[in-house]
Amino acid sequence: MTEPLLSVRDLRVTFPTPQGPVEVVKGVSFDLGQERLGIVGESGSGKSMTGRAILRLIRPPGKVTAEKLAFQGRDLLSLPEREMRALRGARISMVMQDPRYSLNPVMTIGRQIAEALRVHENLSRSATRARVRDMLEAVQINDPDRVANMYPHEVSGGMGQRVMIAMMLIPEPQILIADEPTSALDVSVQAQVLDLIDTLVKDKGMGLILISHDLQLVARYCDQILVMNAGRVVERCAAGELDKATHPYTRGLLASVPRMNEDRDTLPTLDRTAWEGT
Amino acid sequence: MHAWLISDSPASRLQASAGRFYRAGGLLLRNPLAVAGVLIIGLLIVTAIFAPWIAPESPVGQNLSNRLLPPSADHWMGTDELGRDIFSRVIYGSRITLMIVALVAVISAPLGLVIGAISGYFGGWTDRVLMGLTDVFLSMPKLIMALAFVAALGPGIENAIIAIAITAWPAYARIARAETLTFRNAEFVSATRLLGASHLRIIFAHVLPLCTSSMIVRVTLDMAGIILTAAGLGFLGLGAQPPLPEWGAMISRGRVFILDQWWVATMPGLAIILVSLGFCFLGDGLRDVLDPKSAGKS
Amino acid sequence: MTAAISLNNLDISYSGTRVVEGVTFDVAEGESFALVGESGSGKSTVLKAIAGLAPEWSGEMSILGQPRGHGPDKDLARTCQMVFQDPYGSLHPRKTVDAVLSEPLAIHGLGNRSERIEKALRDVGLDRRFRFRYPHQMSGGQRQRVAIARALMLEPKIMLLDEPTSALDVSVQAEILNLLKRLRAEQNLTYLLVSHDLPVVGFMCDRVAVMTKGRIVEIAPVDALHHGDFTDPYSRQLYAASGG
Amino acid sequence: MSFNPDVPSMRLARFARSLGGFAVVTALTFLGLLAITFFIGRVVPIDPVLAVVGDRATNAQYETARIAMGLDRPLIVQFFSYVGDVLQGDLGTSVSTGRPVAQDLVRVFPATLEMATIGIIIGVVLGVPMGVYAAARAGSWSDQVIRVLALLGYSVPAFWLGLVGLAVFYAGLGWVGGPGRIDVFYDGLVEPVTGLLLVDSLLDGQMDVFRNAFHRIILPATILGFFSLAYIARMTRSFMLDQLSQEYVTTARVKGVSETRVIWGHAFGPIRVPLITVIGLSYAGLLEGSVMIETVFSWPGIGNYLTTALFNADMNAVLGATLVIGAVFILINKVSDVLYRVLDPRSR
Amino acid sequence: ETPPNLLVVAQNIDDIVAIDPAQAYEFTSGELVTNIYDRLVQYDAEDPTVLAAGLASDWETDAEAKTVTFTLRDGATFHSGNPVRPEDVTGSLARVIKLDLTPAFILAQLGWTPENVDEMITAEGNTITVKYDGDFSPAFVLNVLASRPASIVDMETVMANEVDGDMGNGWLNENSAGSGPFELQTFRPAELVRLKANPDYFKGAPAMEGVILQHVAEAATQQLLLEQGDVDMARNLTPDQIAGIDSDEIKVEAFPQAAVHFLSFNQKNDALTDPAVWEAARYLVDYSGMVDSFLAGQMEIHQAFWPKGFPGALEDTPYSYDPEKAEQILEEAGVELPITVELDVINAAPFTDMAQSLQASFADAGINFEILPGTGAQVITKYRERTHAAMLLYWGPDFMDPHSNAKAFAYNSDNSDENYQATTTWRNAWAVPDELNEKTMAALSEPDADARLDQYIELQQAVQEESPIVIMFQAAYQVAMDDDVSGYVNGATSDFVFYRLVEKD
Ligand SMILES: Nc1ncnc2c1ncn2[C@@H]1O[C@H](COP(=O)(O)OP(=O)(O)OP(=O)(O)O)[C@@H](O)[C@H]1O
Ligand SMILES: Nc1ncnc2c1ncn2[C@@H]1O[C@H](COP(=O)(O)OP(=O)(O)OP(=O)(O)O)[C@@H](O)[C@H]1O
Ligand SMILES: [Mg+2]
Ligand SMILES: [Mg+2]
Repeated sequence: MTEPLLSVRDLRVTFPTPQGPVEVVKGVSFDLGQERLGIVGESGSGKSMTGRAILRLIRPPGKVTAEKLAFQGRDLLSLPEREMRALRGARISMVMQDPRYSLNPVMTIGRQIAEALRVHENLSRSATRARVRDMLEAVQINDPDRVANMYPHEVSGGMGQRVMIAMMLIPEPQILIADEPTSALDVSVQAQVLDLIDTLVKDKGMGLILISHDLQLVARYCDQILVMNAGRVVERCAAGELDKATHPYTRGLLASVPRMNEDRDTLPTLDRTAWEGT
Repeated sequence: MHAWLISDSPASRLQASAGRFYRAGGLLLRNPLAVAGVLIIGLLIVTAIFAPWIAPESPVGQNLSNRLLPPSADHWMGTDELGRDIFSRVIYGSRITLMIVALVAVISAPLGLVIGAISGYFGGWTDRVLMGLTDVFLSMPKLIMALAFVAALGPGIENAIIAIAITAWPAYARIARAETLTFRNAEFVSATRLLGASHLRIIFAHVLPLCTSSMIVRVTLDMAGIILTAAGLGFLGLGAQPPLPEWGAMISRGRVFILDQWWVATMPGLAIILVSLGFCFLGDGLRDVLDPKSAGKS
Repeated sequence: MTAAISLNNLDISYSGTRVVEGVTFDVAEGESFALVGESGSGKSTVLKAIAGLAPEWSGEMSILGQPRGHGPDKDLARTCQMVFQDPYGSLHPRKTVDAVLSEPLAIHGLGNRSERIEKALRDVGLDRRFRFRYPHQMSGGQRQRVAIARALMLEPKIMLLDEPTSALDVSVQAEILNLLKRLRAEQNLTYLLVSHDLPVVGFMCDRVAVMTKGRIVEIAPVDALHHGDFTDPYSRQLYAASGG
Repeated sequence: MSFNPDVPSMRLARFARSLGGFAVVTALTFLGLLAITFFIGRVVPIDPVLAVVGDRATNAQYETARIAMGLDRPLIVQFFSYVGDVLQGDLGTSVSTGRPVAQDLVRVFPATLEMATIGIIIGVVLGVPMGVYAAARAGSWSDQVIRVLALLGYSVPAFWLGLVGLAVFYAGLGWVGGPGRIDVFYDGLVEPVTGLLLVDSLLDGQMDVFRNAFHRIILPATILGFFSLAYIARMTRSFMLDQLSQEYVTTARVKGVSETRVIWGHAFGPIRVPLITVIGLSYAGLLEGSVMIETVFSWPGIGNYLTTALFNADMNAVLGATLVIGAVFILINKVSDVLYRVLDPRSR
Repeated sequence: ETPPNLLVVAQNIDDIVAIDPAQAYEFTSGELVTNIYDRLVQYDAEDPTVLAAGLASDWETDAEAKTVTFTLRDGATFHSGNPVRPEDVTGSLARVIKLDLTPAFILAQLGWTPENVDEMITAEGNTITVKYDGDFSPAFVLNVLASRPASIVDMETVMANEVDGDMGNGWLNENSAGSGPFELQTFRPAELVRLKANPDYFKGAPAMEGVILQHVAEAATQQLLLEQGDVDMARNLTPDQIAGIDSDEIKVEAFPQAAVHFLSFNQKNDALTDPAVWEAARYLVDYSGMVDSFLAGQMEIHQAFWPKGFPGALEDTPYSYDPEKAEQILEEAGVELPITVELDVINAAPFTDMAQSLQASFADAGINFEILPGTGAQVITKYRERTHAAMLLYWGPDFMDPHSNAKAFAYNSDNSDENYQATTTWRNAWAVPDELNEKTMAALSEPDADARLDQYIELQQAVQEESPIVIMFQAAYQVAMDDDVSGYVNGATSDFVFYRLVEKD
């Protein structure tokens, strides 16, 4: 691995609250090359905030600080907003968590995807349309022309997620942050979509950050895994070695998932006193 | 005390609700406009309570030889066409304004709230009938309707207030209905019904409390309009009976002097603007604090 | 022994559109019965109909031998309660836990409120200090415990559970599932559980009914999950997709 | 995802049904409107006969007039005979102007319409960008200035502002024309076609008249505009704040879209719908006629007409004007409904 | 700036209901009728206190035969170009009686009814003979014939526009058909009246080519318009505004008016029936306080029912503000105090101010007024029904004869509820003593002019001394106008407002 695409050191995100400032990301560090990094952790552990902080999407009064936050050696935190905009989408893009709220309700899906393309590339109308169409097909949407003319409320949650992915992949970014990209998909479509992303990583050398709380899924699709809890990375390991994880939190998470052929009488639960949690 | 109030595991109902108010109050006080609003309304209330001690003269005492004097050390806001001290009248007028505000808030907000909640909760024909009625009231010009009611009920500030209250409820009913619709199918309503609760209980104990915060916001914002409607009635010569120092009536009477004795109409006008602004500020602040949708935004 | 819940040829519609057709099953007293199936197949609808929240139904329905009427009623409340899917939506946002839990007592005129509430909180494993908190001061798992406590206030025999853990993440899900299991053992409750998560069903239930498109296609003992011996093609498909 | 392609005939049937329903609801609303107005009018302690016969008429004259006005009949009969007349297009005769109400309304309503329209245009053209700007810079000093300005619009008594405006801009600076719709010596130069002086004078090519009328309408319309601006800017700001905190706005930013486009191209889209309601309500409010502005500016509009009529218990005029205002209200509501459908794909 | 040949007047004209002389009964419509129509005899612009020749060049009265014979002027024409014929005169007068609209009662006093009117008024050649029925002083009869409803309309034009037997009433309310100095060009209610000069007027064409009455309700707005020079004349300024005018280009002219302002007590209210209360009230009005302040220039102290400046007026003002005396009167009579009653008042300046002043001064003696402001129509409605307690109002004569007011203030022969009368006495339920009633009727028929006036003085004294009516003021009318306007004539009532002689230089 040469110079990493993205390098994060001691990333912190703080929100002021009536009870004083609250750190929701407490010093996260990692490097991302042309590889697949998974971030897992329970709800509220700061996964999404980490992703957003990288793109500088934390809105005031939230504050982001980091010892280092560099994309291909360029410091993202000090970049002027205009250059940051050029970077967003084209170089780093992010699949947002909830497609129901993350798509503009009064714009057709086609236009929203086309916009992502048009912001960064100057293409003719027909070329744009063709690209949009191809992209929709690539994310397993059967009737791309029809779907392109639909509004977000007309598509199901699963379709919305695929549209979101299409929109973020169309400018061919170098890094894709995917925040729970497949939670609304049924099992078979989920596999196809993740395979598509996988291909892009392999062929185009894209870096991927896959955020999820589904441990099995992350283990299957990633190279490296970060386990987050309460804003901290509590464990990092190679994907294959997830079942050898040592941190009690990780072990607890793994154990508390019921199995199909369940024979335990009670499920083991996390003993939150074992580490300082919320 | 502070710790007791902000505790996130209160030990009693009292502490829980005190804490809620404390937190909301704290948020409110961190909002500069809201603070301005609170101060102005506080001033209004204090003025109204202590009017006899603040006002240098009687609000009705005439002195025809002191007519239309400009503001001076003796008469801070000058005197009016009957030689009365405008400052004293404005001070006493705060009582009437406060009464208008309080009574309208007590009459029309609850009326609108209940009608809207019933309409939204039951839906169907109840909704259609009640909303039809609301629409009818809504599509009548407000001031005209108030005028008609005042004319029908007879002059007098109480009747004017009732008239204004009657014109003000439809807007609240609309809001309450819209809000009720958003959670009439909420699971907590279903859950309560499963516990065997009656419709009335659900409406009054569950639905109404949820509408109140946006209603309070709306009512405070509308207060400006209500004060102005009252002033409008005064402008048209209805509403308060002379010599009551009602601000609208004062402006109305002063308007013929506006070119030569500007203070007669302007001083009560400024009082109206100040108090209206106070309510607007407070309402805006409350919206920031209470309205969950916009919470956290300035 | 009479069945706790007995449905016979139940059809349910929403404003004229029929969404559930010919559902028939019995749940024995003390049994834990699961309804699984794809999204939109009518699982929740069946529960709602039993609870009286979906009044447009025809067929026969009885609870502990008593035929059901069409609306929610006070008597039913004492025998049968429901826990909803969304812990965020099922608690009134402006009421403390204490207020939520005392409401059923007030409706039914039961005394000893304070003790009962404390006991309920203990039962669902919530500390006393939660008693005067508002929902927004609690996590999803804690809220779901409150919802369960509310359902238990009237000491019902039957609990209708509509995806009680699907909005929670795995670590919390485990806690709630354990809790439900424990309560059932302690209070000899009958469960009718809706879920689309087969492993959860495997952990919780004795029998499982598979629904698709408003119909029950198969009722099987829970062992079927261990071996995957379903007969209906849809059930097999569901089993396969769930990684079985 | 299933689609239910509308069969044309079905769509037509649905349309007809919705139209029928609309007609019934509208008719009932009107009836309610009339009934309430009518009965209020009848309990008002003002004797409508007096306006006709004057205060010194003899008893015989008084009785004759009362019977001629139909006031001897039971209230309910009076009401239904009134409704019957209205259905035949007869709004009756105003006792305070002595003319047919319909003719009066044709005269006074355009005056209000003209002023209200310019007012709302000012309110929208300035208020919407102000609200959007304030929301985009929430918390900044410009936001605070806009907020306070908007709140002032809620708080200033209209008649006071009107008089001060006249004193400053007309008498003091001479920037605008005085009260009234037009200089009296331009009066009658253009043939009323629409009743809107600005339009009529343009149609007629009389630029002098147009300029004069414009000079006179601009101040009252601006004051009305200020009030609607206040409301519109406030609501725009708050809608916009809602939208700007939505996830899809972040999505747009993730795509690298410029801030201007994020605001106008994305966040503004969904607020058009509620904004239309706000603007519609505000416009309807202006079309009721502001009695106070109309009085101060000697504007022969419907607000003034209605008030005068009410003061004389001139029920035909009151009912007629209420009908017009109610119709405007319903019309505007309907138009915003239609715009809703056009602008918000979710409501189609 | 206004054009030199056009007079622009800012005025509140929203009182106009009808402008047909047979129906017109409002102040502003009276002005219009005066300027558009002529009567046989009329009070005219040159001197509005003198009865002058109108369309009749000559007339003779015969008290014995109860007739007046008029000779019609030669060469007078209507605006339409039609000559003024004797048929127009008889037709116009008969029309008023037959239509029987409000002002008809003025003419009907002469004993005319729809049945007999065609016999009572007859034409022969160039003369018109008018008969009347009743013991009337000829002066009274002529005054009646000079009143507003006696205006002569162009019967040919009017009847051509008859609709449903309305004798052209509908048409005449939107158009004019007169012979006067001006012709109605435009009338838009509560907006504008435009009059066009009649170049062929028999007394000579008016100097102005036209007069425009622009409706401006706000007094402050009127002032602005006048100061800007956008109108030549402002008709409704308040005394304080007038006092504040300091421009050289604006002058103010004052015209005494016939209207008297009074405070009256409804005798149906028990607390107000004691004559001691009536008398005390006369000492509780701060006459000079008001007249020297907010009424300055707008009213004069006047305490009798017939306005001064007119023959027969009683000009004594024996009462002044004297609260001690009032208290003494009340005490001596043993009146139970305090008295608290409602005082109805029209909610406009200066009435509310007057009411507040009365409220303050009466309160000292233990008579408390609760002021009930209302619209004019509201107040009158209550007054008609006799449900008020105290009333602050004014009265203007219907026509310029003392009887018009004597009947209103000193005559009430039947105080029963059924016998509705539009008089101040009946409306306040004051049963006038028989002696006074008889005196009123005697004065009406007194043929000797001077003796007649003396009788009216006596009547006024009686009412001044003992009646539940406290007459306080006589109105004056102040008109502010551009300095270069001259020749505006404003007589004692709105029937005597003349634009004919106005000039601008
Ligand atoms: N505006 C804010 N102010 C204060 N705290 C916030 C704000 N936004 C988010 N947080 C807190 O930040 C923490 C991390 O949130 P984040 O969205 O990153 O969680 P997550 O790991 O993505 O969870 P999930 O799996 O539910 O998406 C949460 O505890 C949340 O409550
Ligand atoms: N209130 C309602 N009005 C009309 N149709 C409804 C209503 N609620 C549900 N439906 C429809 O009834 C069908 C069954 O819905 P139901 O909620 O029972 O499904 P479910 O099996 O619980 O699905 P999920 O797993 O998504 O909760 C669906 O097609 C749904 O669209
Ligand atoms: Mg997240
Ligand atoms: Mg469901």
